[in-house]
Amino acid sequence: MKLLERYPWLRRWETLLFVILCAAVFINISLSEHYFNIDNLANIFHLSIEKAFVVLVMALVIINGEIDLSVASVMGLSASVLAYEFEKGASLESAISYAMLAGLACGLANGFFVAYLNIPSLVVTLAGLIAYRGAARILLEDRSVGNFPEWFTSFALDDVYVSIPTLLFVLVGLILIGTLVYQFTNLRQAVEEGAAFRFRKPGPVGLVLITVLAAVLVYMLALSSGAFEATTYVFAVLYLISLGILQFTNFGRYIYVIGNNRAGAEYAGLRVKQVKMTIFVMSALMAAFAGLMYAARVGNIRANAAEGFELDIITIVLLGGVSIFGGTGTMVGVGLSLLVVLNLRNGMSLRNINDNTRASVIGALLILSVLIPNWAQTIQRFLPRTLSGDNLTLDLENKEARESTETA
Amino acid sequence: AQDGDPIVAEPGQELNMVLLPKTLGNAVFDQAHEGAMEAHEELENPGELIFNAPTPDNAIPGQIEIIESAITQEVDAIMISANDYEQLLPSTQSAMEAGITVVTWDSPVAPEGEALFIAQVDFDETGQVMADMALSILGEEGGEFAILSATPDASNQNAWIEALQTVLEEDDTYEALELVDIVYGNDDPDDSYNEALGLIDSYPDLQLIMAPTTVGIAAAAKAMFDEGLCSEIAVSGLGLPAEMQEFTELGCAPQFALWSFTDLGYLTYYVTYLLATGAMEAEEGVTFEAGRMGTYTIEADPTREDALRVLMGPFSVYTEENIDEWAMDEEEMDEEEGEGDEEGEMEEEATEESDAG
Amino acid sequence: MRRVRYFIRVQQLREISLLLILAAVIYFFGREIEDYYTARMYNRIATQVALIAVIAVGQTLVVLTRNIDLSVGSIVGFTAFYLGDQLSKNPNIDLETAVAIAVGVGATMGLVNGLIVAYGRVPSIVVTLGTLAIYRGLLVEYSGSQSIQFRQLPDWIKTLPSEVLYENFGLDLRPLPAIAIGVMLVFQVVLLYTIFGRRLYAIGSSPEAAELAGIPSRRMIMLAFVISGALSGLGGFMYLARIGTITTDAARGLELQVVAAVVVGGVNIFGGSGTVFGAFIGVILISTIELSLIRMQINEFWKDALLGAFIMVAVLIDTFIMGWLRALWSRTELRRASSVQKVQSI
Amino acid sequence: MQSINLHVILCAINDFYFELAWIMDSLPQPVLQMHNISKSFGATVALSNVSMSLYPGEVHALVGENGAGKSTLIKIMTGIYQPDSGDIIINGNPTRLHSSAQAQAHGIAAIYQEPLVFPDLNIAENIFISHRRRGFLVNWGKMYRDAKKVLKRLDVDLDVRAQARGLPLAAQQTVEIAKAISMDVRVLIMDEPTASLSAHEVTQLFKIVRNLRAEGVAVLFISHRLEEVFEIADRITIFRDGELISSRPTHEVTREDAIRDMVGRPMGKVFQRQPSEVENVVLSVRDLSHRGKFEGISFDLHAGEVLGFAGLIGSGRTDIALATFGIEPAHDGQIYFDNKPVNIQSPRQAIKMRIAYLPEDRRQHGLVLPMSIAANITLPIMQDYANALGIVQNEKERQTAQDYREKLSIRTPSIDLPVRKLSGGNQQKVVLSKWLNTVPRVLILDEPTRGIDVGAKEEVHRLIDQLAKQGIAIMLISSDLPEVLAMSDRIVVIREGRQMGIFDRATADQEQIMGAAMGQLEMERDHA
Ligand SMILES: Nc1ncnc2c1ncn2[C@@H]1O[C@H](COP(=O)(O)OP(=O)(O)OP(=O)(O)O)[C@@H](O)[C@H]1O
Ligand SMILES: Nc1ncnc2c1ncn2[C@@H]1O[C@H](COP(=O)(O)OP(=O)(O)OP(=O)(O)O)[C@@H](O)[C@H]1O
Ligand SMILES: [Mg+2]
Ligand SMILES: [Mg+2]
Repeated sequence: MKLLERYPWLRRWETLLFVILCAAVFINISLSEHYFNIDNLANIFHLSIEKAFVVLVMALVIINGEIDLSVASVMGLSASVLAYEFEKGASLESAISYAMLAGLACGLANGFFVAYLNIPSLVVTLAGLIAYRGAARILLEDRSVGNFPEWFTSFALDDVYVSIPTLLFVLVGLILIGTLVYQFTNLRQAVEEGAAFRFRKPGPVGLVLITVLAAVLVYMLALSSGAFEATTYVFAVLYLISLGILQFTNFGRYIYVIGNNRAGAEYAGLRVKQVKMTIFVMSALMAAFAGLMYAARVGNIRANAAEGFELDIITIVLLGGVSIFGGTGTMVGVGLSLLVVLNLRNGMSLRNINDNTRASVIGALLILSVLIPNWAQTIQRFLPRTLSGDNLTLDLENKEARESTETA
Repeated sequence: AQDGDPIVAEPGQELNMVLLPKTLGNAVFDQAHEGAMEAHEELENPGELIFNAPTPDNAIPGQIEIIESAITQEVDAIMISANDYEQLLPSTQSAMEAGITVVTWDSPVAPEGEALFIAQVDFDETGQVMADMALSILGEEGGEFAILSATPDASNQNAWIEALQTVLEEDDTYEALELVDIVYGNDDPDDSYNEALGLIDSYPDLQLIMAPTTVGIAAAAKAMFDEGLCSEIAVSGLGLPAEMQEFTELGCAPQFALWSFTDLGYLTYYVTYLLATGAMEAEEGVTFEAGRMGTYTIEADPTREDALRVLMGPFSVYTEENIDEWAMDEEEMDEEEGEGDEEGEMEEEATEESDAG
Repeated sequence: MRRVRYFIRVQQLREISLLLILAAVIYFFGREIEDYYTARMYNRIATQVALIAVIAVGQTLVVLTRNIDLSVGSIVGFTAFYLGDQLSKNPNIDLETAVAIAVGVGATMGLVNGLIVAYGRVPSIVVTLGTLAIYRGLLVEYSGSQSIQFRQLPDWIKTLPSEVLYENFGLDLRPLPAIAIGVMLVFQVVLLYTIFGRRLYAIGSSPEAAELAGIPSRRMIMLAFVISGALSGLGGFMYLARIGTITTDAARGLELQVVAAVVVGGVNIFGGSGTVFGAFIGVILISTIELSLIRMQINEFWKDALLGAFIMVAVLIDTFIMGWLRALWSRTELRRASSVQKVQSI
Repeated sequence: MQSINLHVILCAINDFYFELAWIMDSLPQPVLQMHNISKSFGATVALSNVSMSLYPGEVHALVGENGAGKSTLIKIMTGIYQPDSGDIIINGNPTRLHSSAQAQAHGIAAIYQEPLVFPDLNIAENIFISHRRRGFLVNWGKMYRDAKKVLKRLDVDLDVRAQARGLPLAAQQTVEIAKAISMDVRVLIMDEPTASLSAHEVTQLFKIVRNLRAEGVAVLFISHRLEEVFEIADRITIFRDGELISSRPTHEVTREDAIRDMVGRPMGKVFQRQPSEVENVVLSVRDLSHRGKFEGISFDLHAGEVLGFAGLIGSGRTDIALATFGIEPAHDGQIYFDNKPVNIQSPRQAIKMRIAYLPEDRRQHGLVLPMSIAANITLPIMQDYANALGIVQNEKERQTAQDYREKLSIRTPSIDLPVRKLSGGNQQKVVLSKWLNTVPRVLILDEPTRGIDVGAKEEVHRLIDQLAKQGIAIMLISSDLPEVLAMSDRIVVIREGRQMGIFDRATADQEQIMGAAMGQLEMERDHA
C-alpha cells in the first residue's frame, strides 16, 4: 500500500495492462515454441492490421463520448468502391481516391447527424452500419473483384527491408517515446486523465537509459529487418501521430473536455460541433484507409469485406482503459491493449484454440481486468483501517467516476 | 503413373494436418471431421489432425489467420473448405511456398492456391439434380418455383444456381418449370424463414421453394409447416437428412438431396495424405485408392481452368421412402463409426431412384 | 387541450410521434405494394416481431438504468439449445416446465451479468461484450458442435407457433405474439406503476443522485439484468419453437437488432427515459420496414441500404416531430401558466 | 470466594451504569453524535478529531471557510464517506453507516451542496423518489397532490408534472428542499440550501425550519451568509482547516467573533464599494425578448460599471445572461457592442468580443470536473497555450494556473489536482479564474459568490471592484440582495421576465427593490 502511495503510476491502468502483456508473452513463449519467431511476431500485427488502424481513431471517438459502429461497414464500402471503380477500368490511383471520398462522405454523414442534429451516435452509426454495407452490396452485388496491380498488394504483403537512414529515424523516434514513457512513470502526483502529459526533461541517467534502450531496440529492428510488412510500419507511425494528437495537442484536450462535459465545453466557447464532426470524419477516413489495406492484403474484394470487425475494435479500445462514457483513457493504454489482445489471439491460434474460445478468453479478460482491481479495492476497504485509507483507491475506478458528468 | 495400378497409401507416416472447414457450428462440417478422423486412424498417422474453423462473423479473416498460424506451426498439410474463392489466395499460396500441401474440399480456392480440389459432386450435376427434383415434385404440368439461397456471395451456391439455370434453359424437359425469383436468407434461420414467407406472399402461384443450403431448407420447411402450407408449397434443395426427416415425412419437403460429408472428409484425408507423403503427385490422370471408398482418379476440373479435382459423387436423393433408414443410420453413426459399405450401397439405390423420378 | 395535457405527459409525446411514423411507413408501403393491407401481412409482422419484442422489453429495462446488455443474442442461443437438448432427452417435459427452464437458465445468465455490473462495478458494455463471447463459447462447449433437430422435439412445441388462440377477420392471435404482447403490457405497468419501475428511471436519470437518495441502485440494476436475461431465456424458448433447428450459431448478432429496435423506439441510450411500449413500436417499425422490403421484391442488393436509410429517416423525422410536439407543448403550458396568473390577480 | 468477588464487582458496575443512565435520561439526549471523527483525502486533512452533537429541537449552524470540511462532515453523517477514525453515535448507539440508504433508515436526511435532481423524472417524483414505505404501486394522483402541498408550504409555484430537466439551479434547490422536508426525519442536514435562493424563498424556508424545530427535529444548517445563520440558528459551530474551533449558543457569539474564528484573524469592516467612474457604453441591449422567457429588456452597460440584476428565482435573469452570451440567442431585439449592432449566436463569438460569462451551475457548465485545475483555467483560450503545431505548452499553462492560485488564494495542494477534489468555494474560484484569464471587457457574473465563504466573498467583492476600476463592464446577477446593493452602481430589477425598472444605487433601498421584484400581489400575501 505504501508502495502505491509512493508511486502513483503503479495505480494506473496502463501499468496493469503492461503486467498483463508481460504475462501473455510469457505464457505464449512457454506454451508454443513457434511463438518467439520473428515471422510470427510480424504476423501478430499483419493479420489484424486493419483493426489496429481503426482502433486508433475509435479511441478518440469513444474518449469524445461517442461511438462509431459503422467503421466495419465503411471499410467494406471503401474496399468495394475501390473494386467497383477498378473493375470499371479506372486506374487504381483514381479508384483509391474514390474509395477515400466514399469514406469522407460516410464520415460527413455520421458527423452531421451526430454533431448538428444531435442524434445519439449509437443510433446514427447503427443505421450507418446497415446502410453503408448496403451501399457496398449495391456496388459489387455478388461479384468479387481482384487482380489489383502488384504495387498495391505488395504494400500489404511484402516484407520491407529497413535502410540505415530509416533506422536512424527510428532511433530518434524511440528516444522520443522513451522520454515520454520515462517522464510518464516518473510523475510524483497522479496526473489526471485528460490533462496533457507534462514534459519533464529526464536527468542524465534517464537519458542514457533511454538511449541505450532505444539502441537495443533499433538493433533488434535491424536484425528483424525484412520480417515486417509496410503496413506495420505505417501503423507504427500513425500510432505515434495519434498519441501525439491526443496527449499533447489542444485538439486532444478538446476531445477529452467534450467527452467529460459537453455543456461545459460549449459554455467555454469550444467548437464542440466542429470537433465532433472532425472526429467522425477522421474515423471514417481511417476506416476507409483500413478498408484499402484490407483489399491489399487479401487481394480480392467482395461486398462483405471486413464484416463484423466493429465489436473486436471496440473491445480493444475498452480494454485499453477508455471509458465508454467518454473523457478517460490514454493512447498508451490503447496501444498496450492492442498488444495484449493480438498476442493472446496469436498464442491461442498457435495452440489451435478455436475462435469461440478465443473470443471467450478475451471477453473474460476484458471483464476481469476491471473486476479484479475493483475487488482489490473492496477488500482493501474491509481491511483494518490503519492498513487502508480510502484515498488509496485504485484510480482504475475512474471509469465509474466519469458517470457523474452527464451532458444534457 | 498414367496407367498401372492405383496408388495405395502406406500407413504410419507422421503428418500434422489441419482440417479447416468454413465455419464452426455447422453439422455438416462435423461429419466431415468424423470422416477425416476415421481415415486418420485407418492410416495410423502418429501426427496430429487439427480441426479448427472461424466463427461466421470472422469467416475470411479467421481462415487466413488459421492458415498463417498453421504455416508458423510448420504443419504438413492443410485441408480447407474455402470461404472465398480468391481472398484466401495469398495465404494458401504462401502455405504452398512453405512446402505445405494444400487441398481444398467442398469449396475451392483459385487453382494457383491449391494442389487440387475434392469435389463432393459435379457442380453441373447439382443443377441437374435440383431440376430433376423440381420436376418430380411439380409434375409434368410444372409451375412456379423460387430459390432461397445462402448469401449473395456464397460461391458454391452461386455455381449451383447457375448450373440449374443453364439446365432449365437448355433442356426442353424442364420447359414447364418457371424460376420466378432468387432470394437470400444469409444462412441465418430467422432471415431464411422470413424470406420464405415473403416468397409465398409475393407469388401467390408459387409451388416450390428450392433451397440449396442446409440452413435455408430447414427454415423454409419450418415456415411452411407453421403456416400449414405443406400441401400447397413444397420445399426442396440440399438438406441434412437428420434435420429434414420429419419434414419429409410430413410432406413439407418431399424430396431433397445431399452427399455424404463423412465420406467427403474421409476422401479428402486420403488424398491429402497421399500427396503430403509424396506417394502421389497432383497430376491429371493419376489413379489412387482411397480406403473403403475405392479407387478414384485425378481429373481436370471442367468448371475451372487449369484446375484439378477428384470427384467424389454421387448425390443421394432422399424421399419419404428412404429417409427413415437414413436418419437412423446417421444416428448410429454418431455412436459407432464405420459401416461404410452399407452406406455406399444405399447411395447407389438413392441415385437410381432419382434418375428414375 | 388542457384535458389532453392532463392525460398525456411530455414523456408520452415520443410514443405518439413513433405511432405517426409507423402510420406513415405503412401508408407508404401500402401505396407501393399491392395487397398490402391484408390479414396475411399483419400475421407476418406479428410473428416476426414477437421474438425481438420480448427481448427488447428486457433490454429497455437495462438501458433505462444507463446500462446495456449485449449478451442477449448469446443467451437466446444458449437457452434455445439447452432447452432443445432437454426436450429431446425427456420428451414428456410440458409447456410450463419448458418455459420455466428457459426463463430460469436465462435469468441465471442475466444474474451473472447483473452481479458483475452492479457489485463488481464494471461498466455494463464491458461485461456484456465479454459475456456475449463467453456464453457463445459455453454453447459451443455444451453442444459439442452438434445441433438440435426438429424431429427431436416433442409435438406440442412443433405446433405451438401455428396454433391460433383467437381469430377475427383473418387476424390470428398466435401464442408467440401473444406472449410478446403480454410481456410488453406487464412491463409497461411495472415501469409506470411500481416503485421498482420508477427507480429504474431514477437510476438512469442520475446514478449519483440515486445513490444519494438512498435508492438501492445496485440491487435494482442487478434485477434489471436478471429480467433481461429471463426474457432472453423466454426468447430462447420462442426461438426454439419458431426455428426448430438449433445450431451453435443460433441468434448470433441478435443483440444489434434489439439495440436498434430499442433505440428507434425512443429509449434514451443514456438512460432515464423511454418506455417499453415505445420499444415495442420500435420493433414493429423496423420489422415492418424489413418485411415490406422483402415483399416489395426490390433488388436483393438494395435491401440493406434501404433498411439503413429508412431507419435513419425514421429517426430524423422522429427528432423533428418530437421537437415540434415539445414546442407545441411548452406553448400550451405557458398559456396555462399565464391564465392561472390572471385568475390569481383578479 | 472468587464468585462472590465477581458478583460484587458486577453489581457495582451495574449500579454505576444504572445511575449513569438515569443522569443521561434526565438530560436531553443527542440524536446524533460525531465522536473524534477524522478524515483525510490523500495529503489533504479534511477533518481531524471533530466531535459534535445534534439535539432534537435544535437548529445547529455550521460555518467555516471554503474547504474547512463542512461538507465532508455531513457526507460522513449520511454514510457517503466512511471516517478514517472516530464513531458515529445515533441515539446512543455507535453505528457504522455505509450508504445514504442506511442513514435514511436512521432518520437522517440531507440536502447536499450541489443539488442532484433526476432530470428525467417529473418534479413530484423527484420529491418522493426516496420515500420509504410507499407501498408497491405508485399512486400518481396522490403523489401529485402531496407534491403540490409540499411546494405550497415552500410557497413556490412549480408545475409538479413538469420534467426536472432544464430546471434552473434555484428551482432544483427548491425541489431538493421539498424532498427533504417531506420526509419523516429526525435529523435534517442542509448544506448551503440558501446559496441560490433569494430573500423571499429564504423566508419561507426558515418558516418551515422553525416548524420542524418545534416538532423536535434536529436541523444542521450550513451557510456562508452569516445574517441567515444568526437569524435561524440556536447554536453555531465553527470549523477551520478541518478542526472544530468553537461551538457556542448563538447569543454568545457576535458576528466579529464568528468571522475571527473562521478566518483565524480578525477582519475589518465589511467591504464597501465606492461608486466607480462610469465611462463609455460598451454593451447596450434594446428590447431583447426570448419567447416564454423574457421580453422587452433594455439596458446600457458602461465600462467600469457594475450593473446589478435583482429578482426572485426564476425571474429570468440567467436567461438574459445566456442570451447575451450567445448560448440561447434571443428571438427579438438588438444587442449593440461598442455601439455597433452585433448578432451573437454562440459563446465563441461572445468570447471573441471579450464577453465572459460565469455560469451559475458550475458543475454542469463551469467545470470539467475530472480534469486538472490548470486545464480548466486555460480552457476557453486554449489556442493561446499551444504552439504552431497545436502542442500544448505545459509550463506556460501551469504558470497561469499558479498565478491565479495565488491571486485568488485557491486552496489546493497542487494545480494538477482534478477540480472534482476541491471544495465548492474553491471550485468557484477556479471558474472565476478561467474567465478572468480571457481578459474580458464585459464580465457577466451569475451568482459569483454562491457557496463562497465570507473571507473569499470579500475577496471576490474586492476583485469585482478592482475589475470595474480597470474598466471592465460587469453584469452582476445575484440573489443575495445585500450583495447586489453593496456592489452595484445601478440595479436592474426583473420580475417574471419583465424589466421592472433600473434603480440607482444612491436612491434605491432593499424595500423598494424587493417590492419591484415581487410585485404588489406577493407583497401583500407576504404581509398577511
Ligand atoms: N473527494 C475528495 N477528494 C480529495 N479531496 C477532497 C474530496 N472532497 C473534499 N476534499 C477536500 O477536503 C477539504 C474539505 O472539503 P469540504 O467540501 O468538506 O469543504 P467545505 O467546508 O464544505 O467547503 P465549502 O464551503 O467550499 O463547500 C477540502 O480541502 C477539499 O479539497
Ligand atoms: N421556482 C420557479 N418557479 C417557476 N418557474 C421557474 C422557477 N425557477 C425557474 N423557473 C423557470 O425558469 C425561467 C427563468 O429561469 P432563470 O434561471 O433565467 O431565472 P433567474 O432569475 O436567473 O433565476 P436564478 O436566480 O435562480 O438564477 C422562467 O422562465 C421559469 O419558467
Ligand atoms: Mg461544502
Ligand atoms: Mg439564475
